[in-house]
Amino acid sequence: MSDPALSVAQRNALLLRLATLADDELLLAHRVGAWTGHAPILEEDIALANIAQDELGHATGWLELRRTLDGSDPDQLAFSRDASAFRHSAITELPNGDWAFTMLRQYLFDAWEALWLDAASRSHYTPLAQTAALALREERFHLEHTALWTERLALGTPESARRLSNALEELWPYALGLFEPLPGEQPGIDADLLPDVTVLKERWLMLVGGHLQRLQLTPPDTAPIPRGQHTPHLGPLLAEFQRVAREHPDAAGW
Amino acid sequence: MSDPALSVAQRNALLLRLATLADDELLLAHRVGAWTGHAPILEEDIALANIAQDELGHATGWLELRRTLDGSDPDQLAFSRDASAFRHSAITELPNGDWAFTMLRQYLFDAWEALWLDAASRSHYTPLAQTAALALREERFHLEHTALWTERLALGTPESARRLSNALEELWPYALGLFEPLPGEQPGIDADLLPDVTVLKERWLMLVGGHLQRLQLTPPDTAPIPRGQHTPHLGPLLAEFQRVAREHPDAAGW
Amino acid sequence: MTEAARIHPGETPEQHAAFEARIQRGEKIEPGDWMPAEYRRQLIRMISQHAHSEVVGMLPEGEWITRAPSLRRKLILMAKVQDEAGHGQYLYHAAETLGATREAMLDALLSGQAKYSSIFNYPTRSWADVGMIGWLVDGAAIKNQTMLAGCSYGPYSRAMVRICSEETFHHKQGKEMIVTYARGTAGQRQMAQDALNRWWWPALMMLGPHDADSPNSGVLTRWGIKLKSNDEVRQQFLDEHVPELLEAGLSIPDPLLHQDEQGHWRHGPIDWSEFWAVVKGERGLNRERLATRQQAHQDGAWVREAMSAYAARTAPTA
Amino acid sequence: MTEAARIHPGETPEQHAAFEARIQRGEKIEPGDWMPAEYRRQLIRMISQHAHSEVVGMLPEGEWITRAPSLRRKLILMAKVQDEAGHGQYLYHAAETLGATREAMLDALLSGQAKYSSIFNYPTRSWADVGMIGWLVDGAAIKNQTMLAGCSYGPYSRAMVRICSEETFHHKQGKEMIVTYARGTAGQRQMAQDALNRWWWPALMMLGPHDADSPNSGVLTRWGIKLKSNDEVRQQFLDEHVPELLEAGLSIPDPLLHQDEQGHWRHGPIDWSEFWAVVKGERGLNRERLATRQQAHQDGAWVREAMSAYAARTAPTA
Repeated sequence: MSDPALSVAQRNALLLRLATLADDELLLAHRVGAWTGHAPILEEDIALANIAQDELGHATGWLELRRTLDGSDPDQLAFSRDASAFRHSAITELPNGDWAFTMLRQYLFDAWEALWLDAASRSHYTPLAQTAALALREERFHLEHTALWTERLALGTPESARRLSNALEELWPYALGLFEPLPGEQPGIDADLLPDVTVLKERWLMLVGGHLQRLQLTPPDTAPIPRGQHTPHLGPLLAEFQRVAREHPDAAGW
Repeated sequence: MSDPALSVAQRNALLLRLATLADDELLLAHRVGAWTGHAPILEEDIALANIAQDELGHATGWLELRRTLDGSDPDQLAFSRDASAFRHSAITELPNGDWAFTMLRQYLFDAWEALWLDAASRSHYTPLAQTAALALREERFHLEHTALWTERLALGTPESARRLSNALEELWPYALGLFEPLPGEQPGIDADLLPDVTVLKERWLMLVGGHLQRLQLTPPDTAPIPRGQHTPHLGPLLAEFQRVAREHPDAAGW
Repeated sequence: MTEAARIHPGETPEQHAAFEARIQRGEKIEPGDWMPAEYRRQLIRMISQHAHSEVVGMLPEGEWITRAPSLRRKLILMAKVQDEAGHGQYLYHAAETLGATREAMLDALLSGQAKYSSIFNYPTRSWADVGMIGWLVDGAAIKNQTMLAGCSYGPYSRAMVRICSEETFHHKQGKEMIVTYARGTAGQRQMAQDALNRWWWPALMMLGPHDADSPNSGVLTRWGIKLKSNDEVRQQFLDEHVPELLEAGLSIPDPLLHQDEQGHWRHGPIDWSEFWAVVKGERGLNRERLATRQQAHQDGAWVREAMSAYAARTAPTA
Repeated sequence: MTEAARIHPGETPEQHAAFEARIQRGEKIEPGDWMPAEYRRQLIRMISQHAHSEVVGMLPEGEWITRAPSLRRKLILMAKVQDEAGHGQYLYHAAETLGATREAMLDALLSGQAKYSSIFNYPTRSWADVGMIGWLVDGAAIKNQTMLAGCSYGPYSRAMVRICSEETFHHKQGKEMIVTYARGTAGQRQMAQDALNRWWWPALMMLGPHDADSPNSGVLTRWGIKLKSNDEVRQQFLDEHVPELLEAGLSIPDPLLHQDEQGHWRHGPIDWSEFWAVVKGERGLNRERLATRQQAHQDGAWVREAMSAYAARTAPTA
């Protein structure tokens, strides 16, 4: 049960994947957190704040794990990096849109994340396995919540079904992009430190595909938008996210 | 925001406190987890399983933090230590008793833990502060849940009020024991790495005392049962807890 | 076996024909829709039985929460048993959409009137049983539930979709445990093999009697509640699990097990007398399981009373 | 000021006397109990106003969730704003025990008929405002809520106990932020001082007009709803916060502030014209806050419709 000694290539593979995970969750937490106070019912203000805190907690977990590997400071990474150094998928930087868009994005992401965590909880790199097992619990609650919401919207009114279907059209290629292999990750996969995302993609398509089919939703036939391809929304997002921290570059702490 | 270089005395103080935290949560998770399938309503099977998982998650967090300080293996500590090496307070080893006992123990413990975490989230030892801030969220949900249950029982029927009052009589000296200072912790407190439990005790007495007073419950006037003083329940508890692991001492993993 | 459905007093053949036409067209029946009384009765029976199975199903694995041998396994098992409680909740809700009440359903369970899957009357003798239940019992359940996810009653179908997606995690986790132990120490291997020896036949039997002996199937098929026969589902289960178990290096306790010309795995004769003895409670832990649930219910009586008394104090008055 | 309570048609002086005797004895009034119509009316007014304050109170701080300058602060702020939503929920429930409906209360808020604390109509201009609100506004609220925790109506009293225990965390966190910034860089210090300059007087005013100008106090005191006067609560607030602010090295924007012979801190004259201008919406963000809530409500209309349509499909039929 002790950590294997890591080769340089393995350590780099871990760092690469941790960077994508942390950045995805940071940005998603940021987006979702912005709903608080503006949700359709008070109960959802609470639920979304909860999801946002969980995602932020996961981001912190990945950054802390990264700290143990390369000594980097989590806050420094979150609040002082330039856009070009972020490694998230563009799905998490898109603005919130309407409720259907927010819920569907969250559902598609939750399903990806839950499957990734499930696989990662069997990683031979024990600290990763522990962190993943803990995060998985919360992620499955999200998945349940967002699966129910997509169901409600799909089977609710013609208006809600239409909005959900539009959201699916827009989100699908971004969601597929979550499964694009990371160059440099292979040594981690070969050593059973990291899950193989191409295998996860099949499970995800079955899980998500079955749910959508039951709700009579058909995803568009489009190519994945890979990580690294960004939208014009990233600049303003980071300007907001890092605004206070950057106004006080000399601050020793907050 | 970077970690201060720790002196030997500071590092030992952290290790001491982490041991008590992890062991308290391990044993409490173990006890609470045993309710699953036996709760008064199905909704509470779910709620208690949730609390147990949170507490186990916190224990894992403290053990992982300990790993970064002394390289110890979390599973090894949980499943291979003898009773004499455990550092929990006896309040967490007591059997579950009835629903009133379980809920009141959890409430008293949650209040202590929430206040400890709140203070620890300002620790100058950043990894501890981060872990505490994340755990605090969950702990406050527990506190809300168990505060509501103690209220329901206190204001429910004469039977439920009587049972709750009996539980208070039994639990109070153990709860006070949570606040006994740890010999060796002072260097951590002096360096703002760890909260001062004597200060926390005042806050706890106000928080818990106000709640109990409102529910017309009066704690007995008894002395604290300090950490380190155990009951005959610890042996059987650990025998059960470590049973499978100890039957397979040669197992490389589970 | 496509016998005509029973027409209750107050129902007309035209109503039945229109209802069956909807099902033929693949429409879902929703709570407010007209439906034959017999359709309602059969569904309440099935759904509540299914809910009870989740609730009783917490017990055999739940015993091992206090003994799980690693932090990660303890967490995973707690989450799994919690999911079973959650599934029970979903299913009771689905049965409530047909007019059943949770209280009446629980009474029927506790008094022994209602059934639950007899698979949960087998004892869990070792830690590996937890893995084997996840792999085989949840594996079999998923086959059945995937079929039911296509059933004609909307709320049941949707509950199944949700439950299936959670069960998929349990199934993978169970398989991963057993595969690990099969490659582990001699003691772990032995524990895994012993668990397979004890759970193999019960898992095959839990998918129900052979088609020829299955009394309700005709009308359930006609009404789109049951889309595959027991033997079809069992065949799917075998074809998926046999190769995986063999690949894990375990031996399946059936000397006559073999692959036929089409590549399907065929099992040897099933000892149905044992199945029925367990269903009837002549063997296995039926009595103990019910006693445990009754005890929990009884111990919780004063708590529920306190809850009601408190709720009455804080409820709005007209 | 202990004017007799208004006796409504259908109520007798004997009923009132018995009711007031219960309160004198320190008993709690519970939802099923007899109570004067005026008592009910006043409570619904107060509790719903309090609930609305929590809901609108999410906005000024909520704006900063996306700008919090560290991971820990972002998490803490999300949890805090979430708590405010939760407090809104508790309080709406407490008002429902008196026969008010959530829908009617929300309508009254959105149409501008119902009030909420005008403190939330001040803008949050910098990140330090989040800390200052936690320290001063939550600090003042806790003083008020601790008093209300002793009030005669059971569900309100209990909601206050729960809310107070959560607010205590917010208060400590806010104070800790400001103390940190007051000791931080020049920019942080300036931000903290500027926030204090803007929030000091509003925080003092939020505890309500001077006793001499407080119209409802007499009967509220008599009925055990209000156990302390506005000026008494304000004095407690001052005596706790002034020394702590000074110790943090901040200057309080009141040249006449001083300690009297008994050691109580006395403030200079309050500009009540500003208070009333904000209450009436002539100054501050009343219009913007309501517009934001109205927008959220309107944007959510199709979602709530979809929820109802879905619930109708899955609801039990008789």
